[in-house]
Amino acid sequence: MRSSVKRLVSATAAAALSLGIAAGAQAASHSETFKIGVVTFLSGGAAESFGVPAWNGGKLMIDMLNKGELPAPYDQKGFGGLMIEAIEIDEAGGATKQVQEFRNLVQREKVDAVLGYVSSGDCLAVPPVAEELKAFLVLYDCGTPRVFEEGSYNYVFRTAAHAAMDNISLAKYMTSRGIKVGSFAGVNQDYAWGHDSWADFVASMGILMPDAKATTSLFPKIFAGQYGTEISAVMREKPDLLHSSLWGGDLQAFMLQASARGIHKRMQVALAAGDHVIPQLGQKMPDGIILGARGMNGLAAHAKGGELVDLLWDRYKAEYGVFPVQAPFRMWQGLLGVKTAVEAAMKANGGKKPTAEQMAAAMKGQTWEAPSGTITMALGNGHQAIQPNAIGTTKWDEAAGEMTLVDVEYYDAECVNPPNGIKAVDWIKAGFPGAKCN
Amino acid sequence: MKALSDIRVASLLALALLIGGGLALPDWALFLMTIGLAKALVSLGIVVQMRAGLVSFGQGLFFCIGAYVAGLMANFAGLTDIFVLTGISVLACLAIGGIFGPLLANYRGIFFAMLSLSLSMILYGILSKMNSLGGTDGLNVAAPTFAGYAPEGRALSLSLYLYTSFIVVAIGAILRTGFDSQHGLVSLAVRSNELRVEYLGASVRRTNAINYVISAMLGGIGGVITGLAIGHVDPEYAYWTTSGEFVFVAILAGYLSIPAVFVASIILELVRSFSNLYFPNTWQMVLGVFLLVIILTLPNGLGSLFHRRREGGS
Amino acid sequence: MDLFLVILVDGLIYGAWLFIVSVGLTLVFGVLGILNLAHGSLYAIGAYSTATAVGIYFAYGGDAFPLGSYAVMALAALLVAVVIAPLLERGLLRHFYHRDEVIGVLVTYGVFLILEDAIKLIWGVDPLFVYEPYDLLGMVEAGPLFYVAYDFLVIAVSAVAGFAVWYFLNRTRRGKVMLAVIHDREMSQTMGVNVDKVFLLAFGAGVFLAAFGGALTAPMISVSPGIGVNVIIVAFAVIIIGGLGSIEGAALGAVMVGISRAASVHLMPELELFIIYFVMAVVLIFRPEGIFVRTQTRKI
Amino acid sequence: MSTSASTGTPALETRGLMKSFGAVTAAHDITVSVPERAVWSLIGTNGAGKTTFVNMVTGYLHPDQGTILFQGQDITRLGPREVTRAGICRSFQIPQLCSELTVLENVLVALAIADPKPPSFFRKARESAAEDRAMEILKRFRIEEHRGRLMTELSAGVRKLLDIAMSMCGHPKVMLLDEPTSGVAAEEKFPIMDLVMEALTAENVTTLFVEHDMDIVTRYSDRVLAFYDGRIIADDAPDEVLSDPQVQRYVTGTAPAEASS
Repeated sequence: MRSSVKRLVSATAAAALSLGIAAGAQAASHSETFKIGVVTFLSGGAAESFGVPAWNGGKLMIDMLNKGELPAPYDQKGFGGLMIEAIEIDEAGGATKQVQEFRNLVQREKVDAVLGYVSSGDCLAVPPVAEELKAFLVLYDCGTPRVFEEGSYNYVFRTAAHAAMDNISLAKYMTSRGIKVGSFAGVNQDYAWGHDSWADFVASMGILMPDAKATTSLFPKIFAGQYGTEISAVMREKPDLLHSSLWGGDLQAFMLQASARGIHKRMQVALAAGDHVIPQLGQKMPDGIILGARGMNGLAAHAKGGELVDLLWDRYKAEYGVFPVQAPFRMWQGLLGVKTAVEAAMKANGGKKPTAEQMAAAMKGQTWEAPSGTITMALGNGHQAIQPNAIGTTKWDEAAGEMTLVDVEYYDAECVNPPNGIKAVDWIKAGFPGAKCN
Repeated sequence: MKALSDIRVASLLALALLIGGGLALPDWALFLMTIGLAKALVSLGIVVQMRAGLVSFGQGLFFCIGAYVAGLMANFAGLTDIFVLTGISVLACLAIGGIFGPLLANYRGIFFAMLSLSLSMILYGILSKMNSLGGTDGLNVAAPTFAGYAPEGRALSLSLYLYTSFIVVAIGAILRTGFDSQHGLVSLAVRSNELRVEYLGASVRRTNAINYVISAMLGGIGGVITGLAIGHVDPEYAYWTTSGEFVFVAILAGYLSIPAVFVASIILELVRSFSNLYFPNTWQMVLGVFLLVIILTLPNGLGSLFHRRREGGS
Repeated sequence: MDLFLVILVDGLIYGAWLFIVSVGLTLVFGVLGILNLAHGSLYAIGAYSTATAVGIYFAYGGDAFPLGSYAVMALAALLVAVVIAPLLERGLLRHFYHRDEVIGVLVTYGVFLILEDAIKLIWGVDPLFVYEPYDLLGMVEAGPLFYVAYDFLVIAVSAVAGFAVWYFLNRTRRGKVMLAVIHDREMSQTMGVNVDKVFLLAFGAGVFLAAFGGALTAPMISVSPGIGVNVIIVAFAVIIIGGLGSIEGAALGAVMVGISRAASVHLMPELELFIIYFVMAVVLIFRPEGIFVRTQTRKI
Repeated sequence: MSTSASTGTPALETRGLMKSFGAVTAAHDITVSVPERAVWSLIGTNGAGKTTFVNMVTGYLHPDQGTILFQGQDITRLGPREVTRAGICRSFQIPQLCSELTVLENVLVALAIADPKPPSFFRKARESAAEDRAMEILKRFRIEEHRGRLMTELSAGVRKLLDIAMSMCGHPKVMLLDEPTSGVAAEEKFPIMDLVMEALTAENVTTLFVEHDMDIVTRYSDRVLAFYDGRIIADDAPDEVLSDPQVQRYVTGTAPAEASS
């Protein structure tokens, strides 16, 4: 017989069963640890350049914190004495998946804070949910300025400066190093990051080098891998400067193909976020490439030195056999930011494990010292960090057999970041009013 | 007549189960169920086409349209009423499905699959380019209101879930009657012998086009609910892997049973979510193995477990 | 150098690459009737194996005879085929020949998911580089442009590969048998063709071509996770345009896509993203089953 | 018999049909005029052009030249669906059935489609009225006991009958049967033809059937068209055609006496 009822019952049985299994499987620990969900790319194109190095740095620092191996003011074990327990989630799979996973972290795994998100799409999608769930969320990497320019949140913070800084600094570098730029072209990925970076750079150049004219701007698909045609197009244009915000495998492939065709001999190449491919490319990264690290990270930080930097630098190198690039630095400044907030909150509430509200209150407008310099939650009403930046030029050190950065220019946070309450693009177009440069 | 009342009973039962379950479930599971059911509607659209022997690898197209209708209305028209949004996206998908349906109805098998895929990839491309719509980063969607009622927190997730449950049951009932209707039977005939159907005097193209439009509307509804539940829409909704998952659910469920589609969809959500937690580095592998095992062990899908359509007469 | 020529050269270089990464896909579909979504992963595995093999080659005194690295690349691809093809074909795909084509797509989608993580488990996420073969042949100066000679090698190789496949199918006995299977499986079975063997052979060839595509590409990219994903879609488009199962079609489709893409990058970059689907749509409107169609006649 | 050919407009008429596949001529100047209620048979060796003729009349193939008239109106360019709707139905050498449906469901499909309105999304396919009509039809062809079976479970004879039964659901004016008894066990042939012819004559359907068995030809048809190499080489009453030396040479290959033994 063809009874819908019968079918339906068996169907729900199946559903209930699977749900039951799921519910049974869920973990529910309520010991006095600080549970932190860490979301970053463990697979896909952004894993190698951002996700994995960041999480490597994260694991390293969490371990050091739990052992209390960091120098003051971070010498207290874990977060204010609470052992840190991290749950890692792969960021691959799109914003929809990330919203679901975030809900699971907060509602099912009962984490005390979530630290994560490299993709700007995820950084836009998750905050409203954090707000709805009143969950403490720290965005540690993504670059889009839209997060706090379009929305305002109580429980959401970003401990890394947004991408405008990178391209402003790059433009400033041209002027301060007196690099003659009559025309410039761009090769950026065909998604928000690429488009924003190019727009910021063009705007900055418009203010700083009004005579330089932007010629062709190409937007190859992300993860395209093949850039022959774009390279030809740029070489035909013969601009003085080539701007690119490519990253990861795309940047490595582009540099291999472009340098093989001698593009760097015919024009100045400037990479907004280029530092993180140096360890892999090594000598394949030609000399004289101007590049930034989205903050005073990696080689630039190492060049400046300091107790915290040198300790982490050596431990990371010892642990993973390669020096830390920008991603671990951003993870570190995120973790230290959370630590600072948690411990400030505990000072306020008498040493109890802080609630999300208390952490948020403590995080707001907070300032702390990170390996990448002084981080200040200055923008977005104390929810968006600004940080100093550094741009340098690549030079192969024959003796040491390693790539170094020379002619490094350091920029104060207030010099390359807009003041609170004004959108980055407007600030640039207005000619950087109120910029404090030393 | 008897069968009809039979469906009525089943629907009421289903609704009771869903509501009862919903009240009992923890928040995370409630959300997972909402998403699972909403996405199941899209897969159900593929099942409608599967009954006529076609499998669309591009349902992401309508899933995405539905979601963006919600997103755009919320952002640019300040419209957040879920009933209105659902209505609009159904109409939008009806219109667009009405355009592509007759065109795609000429194609079969892998060509239909790949052509529908490329349609949704074109939408993906266009949306990625539209920086005014947030480009690849997409848009956030305001929480929905229910005819003036604007819940928050648990109340919101619960209302959303209940709304989804009602829609799911209603559509389930409608499609059951549709599957048992003349059109439904002719679709099955098309599946097994197009030539015969033409030689009996019916239009295979028309049958396929109708099914395509139906599945378009289902995709739209699934999209609008998902978009509102997630609170964010981006071009990924139209990406081929998204469509691939809908096909997976449809195949996992098989074309025999409607409840099976919803079960399959929820199971996939569970597997995905837990493999993510327990195997952050190999969750794709887990998903892949799961998929292969299902296809190997249940060639006719879950539906074949609790639905026999082989006693023909009686 | 005049724009038209640049577009032509760029288009051919890209087209050659497209062909080498898609020809295996069309061959496998033609014989096995399975549209292999894991093709991209096989391409990635080919790239990784090449990176490893060539790395070893130069680590153990390959510098004495650098050109040998090209042989190593081919061998690496061959190794991938010999190891993986029997596993997948005997172990999995053979169960689905009688099923709907779309099931085949889904099964290989599962394989794709598995391989993506398997690659990570084997090679980790750190990128590998094998630029030696890329630089070996030096550069070709053309007016304001430099081209890497390797690019032209890719054109040559994919032309040879294409011809080889064509020659095998149309001029050798085994190949003719394979064609027979393509045209009428049942018939050739009744005529005593060992279809199992033919399928394994064809799939092996397909895997080799996929891996070889990866091997050829490895020197010019950073071999890192996710390189396979995007290959699938372009390869699909190419063989849909050319007509599923048609070698000539894949060649023509690849060149069409390559040149139109080059043209759009040079003339109207904002269209680049759509160009491939645009070409596909246009072709399918006029040739619903691709340029080179095998019309299957139905007996009544 | 053949005298009735002159009265009234013919049910089916073809004028100078030409069809060739590459070098092969499948139809050369096929001109016939089939009167109402006639029962003709088409004979000829394989590849003689019989099935091509059937395919052209039913719109599966279009002739390179010539016209096809059904009750006087031109249907040359129509496709299978329109031809069927017009009133010309056919059966198939290899029965075309819906393998995933039961016998009853196959007939229900045929009935649903035969309905002048297109198949409705809201009208139940299995409503009792439809099922009753379907059962009648199955009974008429004596295959009602198979109603719940799938195609794979049916004998060749039952498949042939079901195939024809489905075609009958559209109440055709003209029916073309493509080898109705091929592949059927010898002892079943006559019972099957009896059933089919009874059903057809009951509805006054003009019938053309392709047949290799000369006993069936002589027994059921009142006129025979002998095909050879795409041409009609004989067109007359069965006895005349079968005794025609050309036919004996090219079609039956023997004297009719031996053929019948």
